[in-house]
Amino acid sequence: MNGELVRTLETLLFLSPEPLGVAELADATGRAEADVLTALQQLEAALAGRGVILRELAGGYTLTSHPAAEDAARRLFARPRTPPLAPAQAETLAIVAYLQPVSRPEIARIRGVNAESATATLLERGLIEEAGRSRFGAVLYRSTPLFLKLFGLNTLDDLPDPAQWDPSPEEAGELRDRLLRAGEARAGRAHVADGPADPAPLAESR
Amino acid sequence: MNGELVRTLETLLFLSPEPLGVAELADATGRAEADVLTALQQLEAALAGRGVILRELAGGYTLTSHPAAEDAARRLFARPRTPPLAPAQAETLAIVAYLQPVSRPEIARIRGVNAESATATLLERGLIEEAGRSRFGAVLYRSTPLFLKLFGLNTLDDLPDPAQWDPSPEEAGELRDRLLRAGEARAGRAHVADGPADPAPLAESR
Amino acid sequence: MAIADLELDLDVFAGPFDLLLTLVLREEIDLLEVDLAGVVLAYLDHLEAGGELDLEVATEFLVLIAALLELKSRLMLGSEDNELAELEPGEAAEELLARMLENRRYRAAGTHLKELEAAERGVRFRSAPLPPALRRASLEHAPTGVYDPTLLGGSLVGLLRLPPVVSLRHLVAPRASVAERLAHLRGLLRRGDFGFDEAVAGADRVTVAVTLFALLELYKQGEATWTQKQPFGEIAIAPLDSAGRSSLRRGASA
Repeated sequence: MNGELVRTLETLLFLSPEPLGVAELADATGRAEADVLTALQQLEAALAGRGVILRELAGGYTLTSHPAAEDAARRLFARPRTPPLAPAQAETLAIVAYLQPVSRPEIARIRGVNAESATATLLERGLIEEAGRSRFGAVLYRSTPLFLKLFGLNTLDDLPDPAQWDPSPEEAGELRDRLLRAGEARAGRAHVADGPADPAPLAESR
Repeated sequence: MNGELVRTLETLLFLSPEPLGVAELADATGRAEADVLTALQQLEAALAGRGVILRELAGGYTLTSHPAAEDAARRLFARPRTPPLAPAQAETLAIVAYLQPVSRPEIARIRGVNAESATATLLERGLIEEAGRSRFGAVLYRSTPLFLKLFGLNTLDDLPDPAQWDPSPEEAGELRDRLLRAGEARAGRAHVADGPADPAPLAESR
Repeated sequence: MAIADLELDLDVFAGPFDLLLTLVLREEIDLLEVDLAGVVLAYLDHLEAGGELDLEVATEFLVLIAALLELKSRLMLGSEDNELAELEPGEAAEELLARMLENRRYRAAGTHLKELEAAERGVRFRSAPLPPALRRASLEHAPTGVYDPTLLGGSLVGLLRLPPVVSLRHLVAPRASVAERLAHLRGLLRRGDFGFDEAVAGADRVTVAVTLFALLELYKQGEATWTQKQPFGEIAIAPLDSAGRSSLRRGASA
């Protein structure tokens, strides 16, 4: 019955990062727009006294946090979370720290694999931030002051010189070029195990 | 009153991209952990029949969608979900989950076949991650919190004892007998074949 | 239908049989990961689906699949497993049993994980970012030096490392062609009997595999025959005369 529609709408609004229009909601639930509107009103009433609020914005309907919890939310999220960095995160952070500003396609080329989730985590933890766009329109990243503090560095010049561990110091070329070459060499063999697929990831990221 | 704590907890869980532990929630709300636990139980009850569910996953509490809305969610969010694991991938994941940290050669030894592409897929999906190196320099793997989250587990202890899938002593005995007979048959044949040049197995098959 | 066109749909490969062979020979697909039983099933399915039993095709299939099985079993029995061959039958059976049970245990555990995965199929998580006001982690509450900067230098160095061995193999692989190996084997055959090990002395894995295929070809053409006294033992190769008689008989040598 209608209780089910109310529940489904709550799930969809909960999941969506963007506001949802009545037409979209009607499409997804297979119901008439008038039914959806009625159900949205019921949902709004049902949410009274709960921790989330149904809002109507320009783009449609969305769930937002209840302002009464703002202090607790600030306490929870304002403190930087510093769990150990996973290898993929450490690699991505190292690339940004040493090469900044650097674009996401470049990070993916150097790592030889997609860097999306590691980049998102580093952004969320405030270790890196956006720094404009490249000539080709890709978002650029740089490290943040929080990054320096968490690593106990005064400036970026205090980053350890990678030359001291360099596996092939005889290789000529800038750090950036060498990283890109090594990344492409690694990606060149990464695709073979999955059968005759073409090396698409590389081509796309350029 | 407690209703306020329940509401605040719902807001925090709604906002947080990751599961939250009781200690974190107690810190953020300035309440005792026991109060938080009681309030979480109340929240779970209050959510009955609603579009979201309170779950204990990957060592913390988190809100998830109600599976009843899955069809509508699929229609709304066009992006296809990742396909289910192939058997080889599931088997590799099980070995990592139970034996972690474990190296790829060890995985290959247990599976009896190479584990390269299965490991690569699991790494890419974020279900396993590197966990240092063994004494012999092989990369070690462990499971991730994302694995727990996506497989509905709170901790690794929620995995059942794998010994439950071992065969009964009778079955094992039967297997042993069969192997023994096969071994003796092979040894016997090898002995015969040592005699004066006779048409060998391959030649016979003509 | 030619056997080359047999359509396969395996875990690691989907496409025609001859492409699978090519990729295996070029080491672009690891033979250890290929489910050969799946190939056999695909062929049986094809027969069942009304394909006529063409003896020529069936023979070709048998020869190819046997070669692949042989190659795969050689690969699976790496050097450490040769210990197994030296064990008494009783000990070997115990060792094999222990391995089988371990394998079985984690195969079942994998099935269990797939059940867990299926049970969570309809569960989704919210992926919206934090509201901007909450997003910025405040600098003054941040602890100093919780992470070690050498972690970054170390990560970067790992990324500089080139994978030299693999890229070399790719350059070498295409050099071993069946035609070239055929010529090599025919050259040896002209001098009389010889062992397979002699024919591939110092060769890499690909060349060994391609040589085996060349040998199968010679066998099919009736130019040579081969014998092997025990599994994984030496393969003795001998020329066949025009009447199809082998010179492998005692005393016969060129």
